[in-house]
Amino acid sequence: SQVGAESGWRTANTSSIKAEAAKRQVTLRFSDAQQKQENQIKALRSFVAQGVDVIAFSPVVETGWEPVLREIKQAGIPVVLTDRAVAVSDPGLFATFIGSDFVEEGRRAGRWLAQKTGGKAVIAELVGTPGSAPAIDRKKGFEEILGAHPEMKIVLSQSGDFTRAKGKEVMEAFLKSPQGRQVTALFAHNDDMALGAIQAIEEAGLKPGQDIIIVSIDGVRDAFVAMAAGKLNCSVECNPLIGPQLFDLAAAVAAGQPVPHRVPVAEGVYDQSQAAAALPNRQY
Amino acid sequence: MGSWIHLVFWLLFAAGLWAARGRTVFWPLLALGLLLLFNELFTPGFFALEVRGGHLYGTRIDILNEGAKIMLLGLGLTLVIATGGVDLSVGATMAIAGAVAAQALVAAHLSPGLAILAALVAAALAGAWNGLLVAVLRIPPIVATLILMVAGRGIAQLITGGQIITFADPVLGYLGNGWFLGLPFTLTVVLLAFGLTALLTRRTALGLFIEAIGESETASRYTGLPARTVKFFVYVFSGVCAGVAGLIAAGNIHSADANHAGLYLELDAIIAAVVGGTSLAGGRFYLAGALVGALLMQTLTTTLYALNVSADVATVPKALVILAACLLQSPQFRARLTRRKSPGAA
Amino acid sequence: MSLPVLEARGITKRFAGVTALDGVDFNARAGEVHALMGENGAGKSTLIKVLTGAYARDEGTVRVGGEPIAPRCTGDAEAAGIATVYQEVNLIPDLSVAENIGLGRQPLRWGCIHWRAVRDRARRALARLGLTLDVDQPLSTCSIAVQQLVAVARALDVSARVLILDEPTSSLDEREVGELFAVIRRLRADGMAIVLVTHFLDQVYAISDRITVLRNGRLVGEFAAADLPRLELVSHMLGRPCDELPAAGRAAASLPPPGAPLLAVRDFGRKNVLRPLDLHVHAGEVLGLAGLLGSGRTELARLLFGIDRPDCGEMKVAGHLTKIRSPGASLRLRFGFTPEDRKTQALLPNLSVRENLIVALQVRRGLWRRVPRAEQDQLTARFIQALGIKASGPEQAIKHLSGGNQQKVLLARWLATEPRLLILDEPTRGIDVGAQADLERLLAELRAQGLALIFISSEISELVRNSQRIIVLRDHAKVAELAGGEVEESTVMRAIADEGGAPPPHG
Amino acid sequence: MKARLPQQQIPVAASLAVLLLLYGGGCALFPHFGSLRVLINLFGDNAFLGIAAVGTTFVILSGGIDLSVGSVVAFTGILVARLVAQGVAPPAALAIALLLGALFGGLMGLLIQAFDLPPFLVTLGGMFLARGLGFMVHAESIAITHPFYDGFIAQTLAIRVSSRLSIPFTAVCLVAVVAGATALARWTPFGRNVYALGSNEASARLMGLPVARTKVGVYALAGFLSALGGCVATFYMQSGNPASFVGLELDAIAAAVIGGTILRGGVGFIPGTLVGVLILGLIQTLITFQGDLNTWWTRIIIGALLFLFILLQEMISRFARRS
Ligand SMILES: Nc1ncnc2c1ncn2[C@@H]1O[C@H](COP(=O)(O)OP(=O)(O)OP(=O)(O)O)[C@@H](O)[C@H]1O
Ligand SMILES: Nc1ncnc2c1ncn2[C@@H]1O[C@H](COP(=O)(O)OP(=O)(O)OP(=O)(O)O)[C@@H](O)[C@H]1O
Ligand SMILES: [Mg+2]
Ligand SMILES: [Mg+2]
Repeated sequence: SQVGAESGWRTANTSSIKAEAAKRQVTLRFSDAQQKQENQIKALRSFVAQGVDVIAFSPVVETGWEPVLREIKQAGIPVVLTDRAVAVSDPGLFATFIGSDFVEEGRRAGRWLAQKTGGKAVIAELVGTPGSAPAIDRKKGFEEILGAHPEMKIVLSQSGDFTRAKGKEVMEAFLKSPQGRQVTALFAHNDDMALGAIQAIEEAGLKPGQDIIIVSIDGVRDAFVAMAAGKLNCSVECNPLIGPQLFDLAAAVAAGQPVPHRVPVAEGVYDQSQAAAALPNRQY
Repeated sequence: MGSWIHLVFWLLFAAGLWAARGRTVFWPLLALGLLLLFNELFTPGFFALEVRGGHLYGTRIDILNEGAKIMLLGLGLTLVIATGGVDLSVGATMAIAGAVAAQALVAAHLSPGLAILAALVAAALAGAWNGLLVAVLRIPPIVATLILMVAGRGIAQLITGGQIITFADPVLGYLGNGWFLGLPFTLTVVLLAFGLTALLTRRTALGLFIEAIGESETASRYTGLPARTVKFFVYVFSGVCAGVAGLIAAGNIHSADANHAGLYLELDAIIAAVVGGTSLAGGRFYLAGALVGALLMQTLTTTLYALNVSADVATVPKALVILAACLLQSPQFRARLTRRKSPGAA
Repeated sequence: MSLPVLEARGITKRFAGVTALDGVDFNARAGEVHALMGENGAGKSTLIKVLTGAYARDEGTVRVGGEPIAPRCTGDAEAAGIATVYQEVNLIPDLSVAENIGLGRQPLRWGCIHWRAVRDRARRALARLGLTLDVDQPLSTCSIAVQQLVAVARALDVSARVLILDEPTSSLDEREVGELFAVIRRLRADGMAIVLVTHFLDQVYAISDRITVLRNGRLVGEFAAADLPRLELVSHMLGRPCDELPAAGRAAASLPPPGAPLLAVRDFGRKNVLRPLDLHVHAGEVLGLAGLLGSGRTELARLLFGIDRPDCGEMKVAGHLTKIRSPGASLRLRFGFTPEDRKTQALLPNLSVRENLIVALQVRRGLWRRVPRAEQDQLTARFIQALGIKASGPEQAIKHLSGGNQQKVLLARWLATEPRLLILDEPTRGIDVGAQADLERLLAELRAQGLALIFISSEISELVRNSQRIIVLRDHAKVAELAGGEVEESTVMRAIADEGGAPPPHG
Repeated sequence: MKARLPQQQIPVAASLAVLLLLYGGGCALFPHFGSLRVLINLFGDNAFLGIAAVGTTFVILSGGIDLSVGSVVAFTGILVARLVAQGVAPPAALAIALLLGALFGGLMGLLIQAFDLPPFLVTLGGMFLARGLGFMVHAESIAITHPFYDGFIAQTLAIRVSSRLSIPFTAVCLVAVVAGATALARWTPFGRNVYALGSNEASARLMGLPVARTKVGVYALAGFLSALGGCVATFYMQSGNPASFVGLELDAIAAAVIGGTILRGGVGFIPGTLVGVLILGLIQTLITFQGDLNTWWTRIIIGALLFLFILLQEMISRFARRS
């Protein structure tokens, strides 16, 4: 059960899983939750009714899975979480979790920025959709690093809803506020918002990437284009291509083999120096 | 130089209020004035206005630019609402228009003019679909347009393959981002659309027909009025307005984001139309009111960004402003206010 | 003279721009029927609404049984013992007949509505008016006349001291008026005070003991009915001496014009609605449609105007075979139609008198050729003047006009299109004597100008006065066609009443 | 003699026919579709929507509209979760939430009534307000871990069918609310006044009905039922999340309308709303059973099915009316 298709990232994630299923000739029952938890719960329960062998899903939010996971466990179906974790009292309710660590992504972005600016920055932050797990965790990780650098401060922080349009609109407003004029760095919770903000910065007559250092998360193709053009400074990768890993795990779980409870995904941090070289290889 | 600009701005605003006195548009305009006054007093940097790169630059300009989409949707919705209907699908239609234009440019390598045309045709078709359901099949508008609200975004995503399609076309970019006479080009688009709509409704009998249908469809039909045709047209019109808004949205960020373009904007546009004085029950409509209503909504959004109000709770002030704006319009409320103020005088 | 049960002193009511009532006194006494008279827009309905708390009064006092009351809603007035039937049916169309009678005072059993009791009570209330209907049918499926009776039944169902009836008879036929009056007489004998508004002078004199006349929101005077000659009453209402109204020029005397009829239908009908019939009407002729309630007159009019589609028969307009598929098509043929239920089928309530008046003309001109504003204003001014429409101005919302004046605007709506054929379904409903005479004069004038008219009315005398020919309908079928000397009240009545033995229709 | 308003019941009957048709179709197409579990899920999964939709139905019957439903459901959820997390006993927390919901609705009704404001705007304001208040209660989702939830509601109150299958308490709540609301609408003066108000407010006023009281009452009832929906949602997910249930109000309105309630007010039937909810739920179930749709095809198919439903309902209604 997938969250939705709210971004190119998510779409790449879906196609990776679907392609792998086709390659392995596994019957995949795919369900899209339109970003609503209640839809996802319905889908999970319907999977139980259909008597599937393994259930994999990317939870929309962390909480609220206790009853349905218990029901799935009762039905004897193993669960693999992808991409996002859940908060449950009994970790035995799911077999394993494969996916990125959003907090760590926030930390990486923070570390990179601290290094780039020598620990001195006036920061504007474009937050993701309020209440969403990546928005909460990325902020948490980033602020953790700032705690160690007293001269790095966030002076403006607003939600850009993970979209380009909102990212641009909010950045426009930022640039006109008194604090906004002193901003030297921008942290965006995803690339799309950063790409929107870049346009706003250019329209204000400033040079993105120079006057304002920009770091964001995801590593989508357009971000690499922007890095290659010198407008974006750094993108922390969040790898959606987990299809192969996921099906390895699912097969193991279904066969009853022991699996680690937490499987990380291989991810990197890219800046302008690597962008041009990496661009041709980006799949999403 | 700041201060004389303020003075001129407020003088103009006051003149506008004076001109609008006794008319329906007065009350939303007053609400807008109060909100702007609040900003003048409490929001630092809100009223700064300067010339940068050969055009005006400042928050008020942003409001005009970003508000263009709501104003355009508001125009279309005002007519729809006046017939007693509603169109929930305008946000999805925006996404379709943007997606069509982007793919026409990127995948089909069409010229920008053709891309724009294709997008508008797609939007008109979306509107025609709504019109068909409402006017011909007589499905209640809220449900009829809900269908396209859900499916339309899917269609837009189908067109873009779920990806954000980025393009570099200068014409479309100009539409969303360009400057004309020192002001955002979107403002020109809005004024053109407004002028055309006003001309169309007030210089022909369309306005009367729409209001008659909204007042009583039965009575209109008994008078021989082509109620279905008018209703159909109104939805097509709303679709086209949404199409233009969708092109602006895509042009503004040089990309088509099928998943987010115009998301929840239908609500803002409905609020704009209703705050502007048009009743959801149908009947009398106020185009200028819708524009003012849209500006009110956009000013509010921008104010909240500027005040750095956390997005989680930003809906609370939004709620309060909406309630205040509709209270201001309520004769009962105004009567109560004046009664309380002047017991001695009366 | 008994003491007044209801006593109103110095009632003043102002609306934005109009003083609808100006220091009016009014009394209703136990055991009397008190008629409230006045032209359209004189303030009768407003006075009633003030008495019952539907409007808040600006000045004045109201006492019931000596106690001052200040009803803030109609429920308060009902509790004080005032039961009211308002002008225009004010009931709930989507609910059943039984429920409309019982609403707000349903008998409960175990905390739940006792539906059987509700229905029984409704049946009993209707039976008092000599009416038996299926009380479970939604009110909206009843004809406007039945709805009016249901409203009366609802008012009779409360044990009140004062019963107010605002034009309860405007769409009733003679038999029903008779039933209603019998009930009123019984109530009067029981000591109830009854206030009656009607524009039918015959009815006023048939039943009232006392008459109060209003003119332009002012009290003209209170009179004992026996001491007030008809002519004097009318001149009080109009505020000028007058000749006997209506000017009874018998229309039937003139011969039908020769040549092809403007409209002729043959075997024209619709399943379950109207048995196939033949009908024709010439230019310069008034064709009357007579029949009891629900006899199918309205259905016939709707079919002729293209609101409903016939499923058999053919139609010829000026000799040419034509198919009318919609009101729009009829309009292009220069037909016009004023429906009987003006509230839901004709009014555009929030639009101005001007807009209501020119809308049909505009439809005829089409979307692109907007009637210029100057022409609109001029037309409006002309008809306000010609029909004596009382409004604060052409821009007043039509919903704020009195019922009779609304009707005049709706008539003007069609006259403005200069029609060839006008179908009038109960056009005199709620129109005052003066206006009724004006209307009849107008009809005669229009006819002289070569207009063809189809005229539906429940008032047979009116029908006879104005029609050259009369078609009588019963049970959704044509049962008689009367022309020339046959156009007589007695003949019409006999044709309506005749069981089966009616002469075969010729046409 | 039995009560019957056949004309007005036709749309409901048509919806029911379409529902059965679709259910039959699903059973024929997919294995397991006809299983009892799917049927139980249909009720249990859509309970909160159904309960909220009943409230919406009342408001629509009264001639108004309520857009605050989704936000109030979310607000209730996060409030209950927060209260429980702070040590308030769950029954008390639920009671507080229900009270607040009724109060919130009543307040909106009061504004609508006293100042004659458009319900659309007032409840839209309510929607924004409740959403923001939810985030103020707590900005992130909170899990509810309490024996009352884990044991009492999830285990004790559920009706066991077999060792692996039980009817959840949420489904029971849904059925109970629909039954209660049907009675309220049909058998009490309040219910009838709601119909009268929606059919013709001016007439209702002249008939001496308590218009003001009924109007405020209807919104209070809707607020209460939204809050109840929120409580049931916490049973369902054992958590509260201020960001959840966006757009639920539209589903509720759609359910009511599909169930035969007419948007201008005055005509409708509460069990029809249940049918509407089940139809919406069935569409989703069908899509999960199909199991190979991506986001956009999911959306397009939901739209198409919705359209098909409405069209079928229209056609059946027209056909029934003619014969
Ligand atoms: N709500 C209102 N707002 C403004 N004016 C009103 C309103 N109601 C009535 N009037 C005006 O008050 C005057 C009296 O109207 P009213 O309805 O009492 O007349 P009436 O005597 O009942 O006439 P009719 O015989 O035609 O029913 C009219 O001029 C009318 O235009
Ligand atoms: N627009 C309409 N829609 C549905 N039913 C209607 C409509 N108009 C009339 N009817 C119904 O048709 C039936 C026949 O009544 P109709 O109005 O034709 O009789 P009528 O001879 O005109 O008598 P009257 O008008 O005095 O009641 C009535 O029950 C009426 O309710
Ligand atoms: Mg009157
Ligand atoms: Mg009739």
